[in-house]
Amino acid sequence: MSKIAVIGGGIIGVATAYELAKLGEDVILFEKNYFGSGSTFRCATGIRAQFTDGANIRLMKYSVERWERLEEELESEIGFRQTGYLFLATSEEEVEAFRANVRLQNRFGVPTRLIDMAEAKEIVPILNTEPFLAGAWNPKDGKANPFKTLFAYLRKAREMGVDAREHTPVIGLEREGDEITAVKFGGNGGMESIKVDAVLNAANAWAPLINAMAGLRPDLVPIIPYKHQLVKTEPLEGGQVEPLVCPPSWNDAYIIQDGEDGGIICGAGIEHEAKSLDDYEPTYDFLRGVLRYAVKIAPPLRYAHVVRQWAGFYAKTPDRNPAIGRLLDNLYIAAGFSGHGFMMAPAVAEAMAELISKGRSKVPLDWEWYDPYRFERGELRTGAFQIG
Amino acid sequence: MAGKRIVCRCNDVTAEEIEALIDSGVTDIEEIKRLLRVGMGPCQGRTCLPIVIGILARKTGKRLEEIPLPKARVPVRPVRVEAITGGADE
Amino acid sequence: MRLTEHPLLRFERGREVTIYFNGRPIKAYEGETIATALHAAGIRALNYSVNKKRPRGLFCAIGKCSSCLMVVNGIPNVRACITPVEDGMRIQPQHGRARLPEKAKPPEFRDAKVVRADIVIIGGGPAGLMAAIHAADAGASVALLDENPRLGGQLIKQTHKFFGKREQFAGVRGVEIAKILSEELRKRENVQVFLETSAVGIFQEKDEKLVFAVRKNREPVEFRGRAIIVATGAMERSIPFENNDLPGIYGAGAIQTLMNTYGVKPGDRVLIVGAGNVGLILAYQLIQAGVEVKAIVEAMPKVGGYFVHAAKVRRLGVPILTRHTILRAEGKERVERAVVAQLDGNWKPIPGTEGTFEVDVIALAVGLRPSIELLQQAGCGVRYVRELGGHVAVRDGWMETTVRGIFVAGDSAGIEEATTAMLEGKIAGIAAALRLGIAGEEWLKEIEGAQKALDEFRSGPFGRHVLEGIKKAMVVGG
Amino acid sequence: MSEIPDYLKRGYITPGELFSIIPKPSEDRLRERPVAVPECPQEIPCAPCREVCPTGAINMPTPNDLPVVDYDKCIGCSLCVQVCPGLAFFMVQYVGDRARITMPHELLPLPERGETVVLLNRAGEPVGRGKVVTVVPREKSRGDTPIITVEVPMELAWDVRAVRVEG
Repeated sequence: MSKIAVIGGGIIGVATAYELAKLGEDVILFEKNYFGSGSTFRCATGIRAQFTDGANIRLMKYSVERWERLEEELESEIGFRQTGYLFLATSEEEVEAFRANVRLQNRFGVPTRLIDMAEAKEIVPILNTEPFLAGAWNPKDGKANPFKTLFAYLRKAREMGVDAREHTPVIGLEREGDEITAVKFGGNGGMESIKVDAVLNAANAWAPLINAMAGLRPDLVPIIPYKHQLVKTEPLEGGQVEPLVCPPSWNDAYIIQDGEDGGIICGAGIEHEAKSLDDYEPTYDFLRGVLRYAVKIAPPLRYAHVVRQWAGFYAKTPDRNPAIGRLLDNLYIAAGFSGHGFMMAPAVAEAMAELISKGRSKVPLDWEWYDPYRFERGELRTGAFQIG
Repeated sequence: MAGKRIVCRCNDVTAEEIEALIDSGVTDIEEIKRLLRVGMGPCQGRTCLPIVIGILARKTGKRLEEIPLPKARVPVRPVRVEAITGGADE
Repeated sequence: MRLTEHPLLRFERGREVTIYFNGRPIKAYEGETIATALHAAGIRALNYSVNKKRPRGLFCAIGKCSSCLMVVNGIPNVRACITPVEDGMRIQPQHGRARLPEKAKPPEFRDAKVVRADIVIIGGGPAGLMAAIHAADAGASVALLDENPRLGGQLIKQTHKFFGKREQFAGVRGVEIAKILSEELRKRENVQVFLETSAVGIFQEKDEKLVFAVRKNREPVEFRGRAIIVATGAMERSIPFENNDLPGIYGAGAIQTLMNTYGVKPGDRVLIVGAGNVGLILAYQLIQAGVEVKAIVEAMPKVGGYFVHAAKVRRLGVPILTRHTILRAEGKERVERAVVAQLDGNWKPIPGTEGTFEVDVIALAVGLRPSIELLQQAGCGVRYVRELGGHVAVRDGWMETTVRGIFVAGDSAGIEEATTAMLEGKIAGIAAALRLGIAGEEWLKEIEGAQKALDEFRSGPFGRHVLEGIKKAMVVGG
Repeated sequence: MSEIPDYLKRGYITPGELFSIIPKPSEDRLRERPVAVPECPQEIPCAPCREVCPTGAINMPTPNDLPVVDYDKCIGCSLCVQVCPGLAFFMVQYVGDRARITMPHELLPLPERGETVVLLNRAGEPVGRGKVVTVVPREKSRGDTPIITVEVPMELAWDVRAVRVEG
């Protein structure tokens, strides 16, 4: 049994801590704020396998299969529902591109298909069919409750002995050669240190700071926090916008009904580089902008009341694919999820735990594709489509 | 009707439910808020959050000063979408 | 239920219209809200809650608590307490979460109206009005916005005469002070007033401060200025007791709105919870409106408000039960009775002391807390200060918060009185004009004068308590 | 806790408590002409009574001090009863075997001169009946508060502080 430190109490860190405990490891988990406070609790809840490259499609197909069994495994209700993702095309060229994506996804066993607007209207009763030509529809995509999911993982992890600490920032790493030997952390007024056998950097937007503590260049894994904002309406009855609905050509705007309270979450690619790692200030341009897209997608939304606008980070890498793998002999990273951490968590956590514990994993995760050293080598992947 | 001490009207959360969650070890106001959805309904926490903070202080022995007030967000009151986009019918 | 005569107030009602509740025609008057008209017709349950399907009614009457959501003309989640009636309106109780209407066209987007001023003042109560008057006199252009159809804030519901000195309107009724200040304001040409306009967010855009607001929940308005004064007043607290959500349990302010703004009796027999000034004044106002007040219960061992307010209602026969609390409300779709009990030294109800009051209204007057949402949203530092009623913005002697150019005044800076709100408003208004370099140095004297008046007002035992709080809320010190 | 005066526990003050705080006017003075008696035992920031008094009979160094009436200077004009925001001023006069109490009355209906009304003590209990001898309606009141004077049996002079009009 090894002592493994997981840094970052978001969904990736918590889920990996759980998976490591399942493999019999002795895990200590550090979160500088409260669990989920970084990106997880600010996400748009969506889960999809409709990506445009093989690596992400394969990973997400596996992840969705894990999601399907997660409630049972964690013995908690997590609000996972396969309500689908519906992408909408506004031009013939886009319909063609959708067609190609559908073929690619089908090849990996993802049941996406092209649908006409009559069918789309049945799926989304308040949809404005007029501007759109066709939809790419995968009924297996879906959503889950980030709060309940994170706490379900956390509860199980703790039951299995994980020492999960919130409000406990990591303030230093001790390194000898290519090995991290100890983690220094703050807490109730003092500094403590603990000897470790391995460390996982699951700090997402904060990951470069952790890498720097390990003596690595912060831009070795270049992760830049972008404010991704959301606006949510007050609770509504379900069944009006159950899937995530997105016309990508409208600045990646999307709407999705919260599986919990039925409030409609509205997002768009109106992004701003965060001024700092605590810059969660929502912006006025987003508020006006996103709602103009949203009411064009679903006009009855004009009568809904907005109750909340908030920002979270898309911790973006240059190719918007995460960095997953080994950085030093016993320092690992799973960060830079560029908006996909929540949906990928079940698969990535399992793969990462197996890598740390056994040196290899049976999860269909393309290690080379997500290699954290690819940026240094200048090998960028084709940008992953980034709708949450 | 069975007696209920309602703290959050929007999501029908009772004082008993909040106390039970705190007893189960969840003592961060942000976590309580999200797990029970108190303060996340259309009233935006106006009525309930001070009560939750009071219960939390009493159960954990903390002073009220020590419990941070969850952030208020835009819009500070519920607003029609069309009042933001402009173009509502007169 | 409608009041036709009142010892102090006169009600001018608008044109008679008809609205339909579940298809049933109900008489209403233009200018009143849906909730008011339904209340006057004896309707208490306005919706049924999302999970537990509990009946809910009016509670805050100012559009904040979301207890009165109804379906109006097919559109859900309409706040009946702030939505004015229109002839022919079709109104239904909402059952839990509702659906949007399926058919609608996207709106024809129109850009927000832009209003520019040196100083944007949010809130037209005593603090905001005084801030506007003095900022304008100091030479600043001012835009003042308020959610309500009338200026004056809570003053327009206050029929009692205010304390203090005569130069601070002592001996004048709140309703009259509201009129005097509004008239003063309207004399000033460099002030623009926007009613029925709610500020929904503050954004910093380069050197400009943007207050994004909506008018009548329909029209966006951008107020662009260099300084902002937040004078948004207070919100009522609630307390948990069994069935505290039954229709007929109202915040004290809601009852004042029904009774003093719209001339509708809240019910026939009332139990008041809380013997602070709000509870005591409410009791007196209820008696003036011809409503029977069965008792006032107060958990503290003494009357929390001014003794003279207590004496006024006591001699009209209202018992004040100190060291008592409400245990539960009872009733099916509305309050039918209230059960109270005596408290021991540890605030625990003493078994066997329960007593029942047959009432149709329970009024909660358990305290106010500052409305700081906008300040908090704008990034101003806040602290919990018990003496000021809850979380307040950290500020300096000029009422400037930790965000430069954002000032605070009145109850939103700490629960106190209209008199102090007016003085703080004056300070904030002048200070903002000074900070912007608009007012000359001669205005410093005016600030000092107002500070001196505040010190004098706060030199008694009530004020000393507040002063303790203000020390904690100051930028330096805390 | 022991410092809480009883009047704050029950919401009204007894004559005994009141006259431990302010002096009681002498019987001679009470028979001479009406005299203002403030029932204002708590330091609150309020000064209109002092500001309105034409003879400077109300002693109150700062607005937070208690009003103390110099009964010799008081001319019995009732302006303080009219303006007091707390409705805490009363006037008392002894006339023969009766006492006349002047008090604010901000309720409907306003009794008419000569009307018999139910007399209420400070706890709101009916203690007898008395006749209204003067009425100053709101329009004529300096303080926007109607005031009335009722004649009560002498033994109720220090009890009656409100009336109920039975109409």
